[in-house]
Amino acid sequence: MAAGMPAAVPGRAIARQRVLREFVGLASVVVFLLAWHVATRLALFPEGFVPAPGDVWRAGLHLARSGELFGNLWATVVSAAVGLATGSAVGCVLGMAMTMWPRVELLVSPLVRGTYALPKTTLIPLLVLWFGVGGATNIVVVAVTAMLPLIAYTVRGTHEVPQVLVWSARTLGTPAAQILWRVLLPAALPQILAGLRVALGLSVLVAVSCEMIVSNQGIGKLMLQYGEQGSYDYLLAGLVAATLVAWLADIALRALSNRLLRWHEASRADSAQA
Amino acid sequence: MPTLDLDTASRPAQERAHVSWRHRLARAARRASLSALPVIGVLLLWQLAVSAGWVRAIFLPPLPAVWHALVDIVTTPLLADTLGTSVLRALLGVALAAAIGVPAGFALAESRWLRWWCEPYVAFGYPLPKIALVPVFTVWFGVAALSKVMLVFATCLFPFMLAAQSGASLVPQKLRWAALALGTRPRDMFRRVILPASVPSLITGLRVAFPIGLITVFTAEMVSGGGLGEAIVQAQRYFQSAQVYAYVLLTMIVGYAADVLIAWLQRRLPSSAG
Amino acid sequence: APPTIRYASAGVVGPGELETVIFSDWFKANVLKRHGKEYVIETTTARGTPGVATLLAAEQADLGTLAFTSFATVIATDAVPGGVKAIAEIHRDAVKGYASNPFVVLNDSPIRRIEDLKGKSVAVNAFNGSVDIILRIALQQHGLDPKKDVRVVEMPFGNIGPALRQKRIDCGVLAMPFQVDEAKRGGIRTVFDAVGVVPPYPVLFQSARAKFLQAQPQAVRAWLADYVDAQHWIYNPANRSKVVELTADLAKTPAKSLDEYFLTNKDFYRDPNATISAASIQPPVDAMSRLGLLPKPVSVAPYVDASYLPKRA
Amino acid sequence: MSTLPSRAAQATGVAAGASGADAIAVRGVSKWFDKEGTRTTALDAIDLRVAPGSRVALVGPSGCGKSTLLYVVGGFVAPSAGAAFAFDRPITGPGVERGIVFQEYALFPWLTVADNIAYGLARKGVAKAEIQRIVAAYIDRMHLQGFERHYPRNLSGGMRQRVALARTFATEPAILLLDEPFGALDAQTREYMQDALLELWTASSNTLLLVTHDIDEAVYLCDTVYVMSRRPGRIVRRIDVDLDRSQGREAIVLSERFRTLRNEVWLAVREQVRGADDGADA
Amino acid sequence: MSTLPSRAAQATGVAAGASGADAIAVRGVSKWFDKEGTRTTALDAIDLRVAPGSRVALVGPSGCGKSTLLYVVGGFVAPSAGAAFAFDRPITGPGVERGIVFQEYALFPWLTVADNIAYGLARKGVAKAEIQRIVAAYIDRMHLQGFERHYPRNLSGGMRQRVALARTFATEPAILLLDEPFGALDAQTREYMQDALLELWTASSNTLLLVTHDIDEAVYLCDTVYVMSRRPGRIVRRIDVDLDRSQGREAIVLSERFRTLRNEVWLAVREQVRGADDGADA
Ligand SMILES: Nc1ncnc2c1ncn2[C@@H]1O[C@H](COP(=O)(O)OP(=O)(O)OP(=O)(O)O)[C@@H](O)[C@H]1O
Ligand SMILES: Nc1ncnc2c1ncn2[C@@H]1O[C@H](COP(=O)(O)OP(=O)(O)OP(=O)(O)O)[C@@H](O)[C@H]1O
Ligand SMILES: O=C([O-])O
Ligand SMILES: [Mg+2]
Ligand SMILES: [Mg+2]
Repeated sequence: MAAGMPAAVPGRAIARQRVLREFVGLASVVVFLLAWHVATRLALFPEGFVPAPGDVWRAGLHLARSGELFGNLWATVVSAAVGLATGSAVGCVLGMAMTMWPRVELLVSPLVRGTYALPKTTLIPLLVLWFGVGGATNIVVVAVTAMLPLIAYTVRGTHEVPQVLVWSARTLGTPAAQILWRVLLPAALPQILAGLRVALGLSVLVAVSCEMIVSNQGIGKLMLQYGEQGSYDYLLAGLVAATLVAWLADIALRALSNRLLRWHEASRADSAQA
Repeated sequence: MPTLDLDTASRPAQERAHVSWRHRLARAARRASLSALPVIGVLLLWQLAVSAGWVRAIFLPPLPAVWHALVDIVTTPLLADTLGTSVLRALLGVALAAAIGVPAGFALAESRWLRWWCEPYVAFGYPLPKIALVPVFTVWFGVAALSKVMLVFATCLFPFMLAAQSGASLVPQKLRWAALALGTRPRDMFRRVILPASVPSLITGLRVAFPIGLITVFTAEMVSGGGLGEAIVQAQRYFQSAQVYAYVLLTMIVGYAADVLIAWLQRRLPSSAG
Repeated sequence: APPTIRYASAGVVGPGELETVIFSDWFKANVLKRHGKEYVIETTTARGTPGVATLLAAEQADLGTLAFTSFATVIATDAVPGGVKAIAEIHRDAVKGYASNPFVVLNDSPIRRIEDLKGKSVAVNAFNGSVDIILRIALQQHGLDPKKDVRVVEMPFGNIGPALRQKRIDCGVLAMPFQVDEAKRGGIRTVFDAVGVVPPYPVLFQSARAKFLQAQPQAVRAWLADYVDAQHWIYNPANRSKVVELTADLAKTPAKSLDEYFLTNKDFYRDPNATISAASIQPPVDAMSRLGLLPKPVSVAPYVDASYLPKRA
Repeated sequence: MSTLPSRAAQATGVAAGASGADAIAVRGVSKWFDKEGTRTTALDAIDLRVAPGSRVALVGPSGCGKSTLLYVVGGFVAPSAGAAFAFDRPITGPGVERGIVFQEYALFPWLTVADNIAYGLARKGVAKAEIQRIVAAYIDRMHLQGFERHYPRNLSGGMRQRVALARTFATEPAILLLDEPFGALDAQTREYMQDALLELWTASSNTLLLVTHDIDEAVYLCDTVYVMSRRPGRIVRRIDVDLDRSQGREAIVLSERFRTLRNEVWLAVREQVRGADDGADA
Repeated sequence: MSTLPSRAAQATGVAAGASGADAIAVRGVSKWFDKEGTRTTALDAIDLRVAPGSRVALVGPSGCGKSTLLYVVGGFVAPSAGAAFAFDRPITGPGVERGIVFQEYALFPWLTVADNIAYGLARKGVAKAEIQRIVAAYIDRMHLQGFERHYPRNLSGGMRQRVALARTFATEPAILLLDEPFGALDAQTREYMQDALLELWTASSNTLLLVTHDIDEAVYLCDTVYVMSRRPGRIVRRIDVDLDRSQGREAIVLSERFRTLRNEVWLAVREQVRGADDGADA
């Protein structure tokens, strides 16, 4: 809305816009695939190194038919989803508590900040000792990783909560302990959801990375095996499948955001994070 | 709604009366000791776990051994070779990602068409496990620094884009209106309003992206050599756990220091919450 | 219920680690007579043999695929509680008349002999991995200092061919199946391989935690008996087309290109009975020791135990 | 409007200035803000006592510290010197007995109009059905019919202010702290609201501390008007409003006494405004 | 205050209602908001013409659509039906010739008081030294001395409003759109600001469209007062203010004519307020 002149949009026009939007998105994907196809045909990439989209598609179909795809995809999705859920819940609560009680911030911030840049995958051998190969270990790594954006965004969101809102809530009989979820949580929700979106992307990335280190299942395991083998079409098929799932999750998250942020000034049907 | 922000602490906590420097000093000392507490706790638990034989030294070496390894690394050119190399690569990659991701994010927030066109790439590119692309990056950009810098760039691009996009889309409408009515040309809108209003969002983006950048460098180096990542992998391959943990501690210290620096920056800038 | 064997493979499926073919579902159902009766095998994929070593050390795997490098390291650092034993060979390198991992250059490269590598960059898949050790031994034998005279770089096997052709490196080592593909593509030639550099040695071999061997000797014997039977079955020409088809499917490589080398003398040498001996592992381990890659010299003899293999028919 | 609970019983000793339990007592309160070496003094040794059940107005030039004083009494801001008391207990934080309506409304943007009004009632543990009844009554009274399910951002300024008033009134606090509560309302709605406030006060005899710019409003609504000096805010004048309130608004506003009092406050404030703000102190 | 540039020369044809170039012409403008199946009509077929150099006030019940109408003229909100024109050019977006002060100030939180005021001047390309001079003059005039380097969040409500006024006045737009510009000011500062506005107007003869709740203010400041109905907002009454303005404020305010007009507007608004808001339409 650069010029500041939003057109009056009746319901039908909104629906039409939505269709247009999907169409534009689709068109751009088609253009990308075409460019990719042409590039491989013209051998712009080292030979055998970047397979054509058609090869990836066939590889994907093959994986799907053999049942390999869905079992492994499910494993990855479970690690990513459970890790994301626990990590973001903890991160969100920690972030709010750090804003509310300086003491909590003092206590946890050295540990939390220490984990930010820690390449968690190096700890996998240690984690494997406690949590075994696969699922639980990957979940822990994903959770610790997902915490970071949630903390950062939540802290920022809660810092920006107008003080008068907290004051109002207190005089209206909200116990100090409830301020967290009665005021800070809803008021910081736009930021928290932005953080969640960042974390969602990371969680799939990290789940797959973990599976590439040690795993008995998962898309990462497939990618490791086929990558070592030079079967890049299968590697890419796995990559695309995992990314597709993440994409769908992202769409779902945005729909949820739109619903949860109906009250928010900037929440527009197709805005960035709302 | 404006943030009514009395006194320096923009936290919605009880405000404290002013105190003398002597009190401040005492308070700083109390705060420092409070922060040290959990760190000391973790270290004690660590040593206890080793001494009591809960975890074998190969997975969790005794603290003194780690300390010696750390001293060895820090007092030799090894520090510059490993950590120095990695941090430099991370910095370059993150800077590049910011330079391109931030304007791109703003563009996405401002232009519906662009957003619709790019939506699939953002949604797809973000969760894409970039680490799986190490082979591709190596062929395109060589084995040396460039491929790692580019990988960091690819990973950090999206957090910056999302931060910029969400920052821009959360700018209160009345601020845009006021700026336009005061003669801001639409093409200056970005520089005059959207950018300054998004600064807090961008710093949050940096706070998330920089550690991700570091992790990416370390992980890429674990796969294709060089820097701290290679050092960790080598040590791990030979079960030199003291070195592994010394390096891990180094990454934590770097991450912590970076976050403290960014948080300091965050406090220095006038908040956009007005 | 039959005991479970947790097996950690090093991340490659198909020809590179034949055991992965053998414990595929089809083999379990059709070839492994004892599977499900005397033992059950459960697999985990690790990143390389160091990852396998870690899983053995963490007691998260009972058996696993090791190379002499990771094996020697595990012994020297006493990483696995109760110790580790090499129990069966998977494939062997430096056997004349069979494949070895060749160090190749572009046809027009000035590098003709090992000595010419001075000042050049050479790519291996992993620093201090077995291929890297072979390279270093070869360099030493030809009067070059592996630390100073050559720039060794690390990149995944799959990258080395393209990197060579893009002139990002001067020389690189090719593994299966890349050496076959690259050879077909042409324009490259081999400078040297392991043959002649070291005596034949097992590249990969099955290893087990000693504690597990004590606890479940029968299960391990049953697995190795099935393994050897399966190898015979695989090498039986009557089964070749089935094997190629299965392996191609498992490794997701075209059956046609697999058929060109798999199980032939363009492939690595595999002992039909998976025989393993300390004598064959010791020389490269000694070389590691000389290169300063081990904290102390290692004698592998006490850690090799061929007694779990089936008695030769 | 529902009736006030027994809390109102506390409000004894109504005589202003009595040494008994003041509803609000502010003793030597100063407040300054230090920003980058500059000190802005907002309040300077304020003494103020408000008897239970009385209605007190604070007037003074813009930026003189009225809101700040209200925040001190609300327990949101700790004074730099001095102390404040509510019913003889030192004020150390916010409390339900002190309800506040902020100058900027401070509605919860994520709650609908109805939910905003219900908020405090729910915290008090009022039964669902009762809450609904009370909310409906306030929606009616505040002329917000049809907007129950709207979010604050879709309301006009005046509508938001009315929601904020309803939210605070609904919990019937013993002390009402109002910061320009009618500023965004049109003259008629404002009068209507003023009378609603008086009615509420009569029903519950709670204590009122009102910050306002509208001198007519201060005199019409309150027993006592305190005039503050321009920053650093001091209390420079106390004017007791001795109006015969037995008649209706028209009669009161048109009375000679009203005009005199209004004028007196007017002149006192003007004296303070003259010369304008003097900026930060340092 | 610096003098108005030649732009003022455009402001010819001052006769209200003349068919020439109106400064503002609103023709059949309606505006409705559709939210989840409910339609809220804020403006209903508004017709309004403001002659160049005239001063027009909009009064009406809270929530009747005054701000919305101002946003349409400002070019921020497109009407659902009808069109608006400024100097006969259709309004398609914001423009510098239409300066606006928002009900919620909309200061740039990242700029200091001085930089906020300088903002529009810098965009106009005024020279640095000149900007400094003008900013200093407004700081003075708006009684903001000592707060030049403060950020908006450290200001009181009234101070923010004064900064917002200064920011818009400084650019001297041909049309001034003011949404309750004095709402947060104390009575005296408000009067002072009103007179400052009149002075500015006299100096530059720009056109004024003022939304206010203060009927005295509307009558005192403007030539014409439009009364809007309660939502959906329609213009129900036009009252021409024929006051003898040659004398000072005191004389005007105490004049019989002022009282009559004031009363007339009062009654017109009250008629609209009675019966209250009727909620969303659907
Ligand atoms: N957080 C702060 N930091 C610095 N100065 C502050 C802060 N809050 C308030 N002030 C200053 O304290 C003074 C009093 O502010 P306050 O908001 O109490 O005024 P007020 O009387 O309510 O004014 P108004 O009628 O305009 O709302 C002002 O000069 C203001 O600039
Ligand atoms: N974005 C929106 N979505 C839905 N309804 C809106 C929106 N903006 C305004 N309205 C409705 O339009 C009507 C007019 O609002 P407006 O802000 O113009 O009123 P106003 O006359 O300025 O009121 P006040 O004097 O209280 O500021 C109100 O009923 C309001 O609820
Ligand atoms: O190392 C990682 O956490 O990705
Ligand atoms: Mg105030
Ligand atoms: Mg309005």
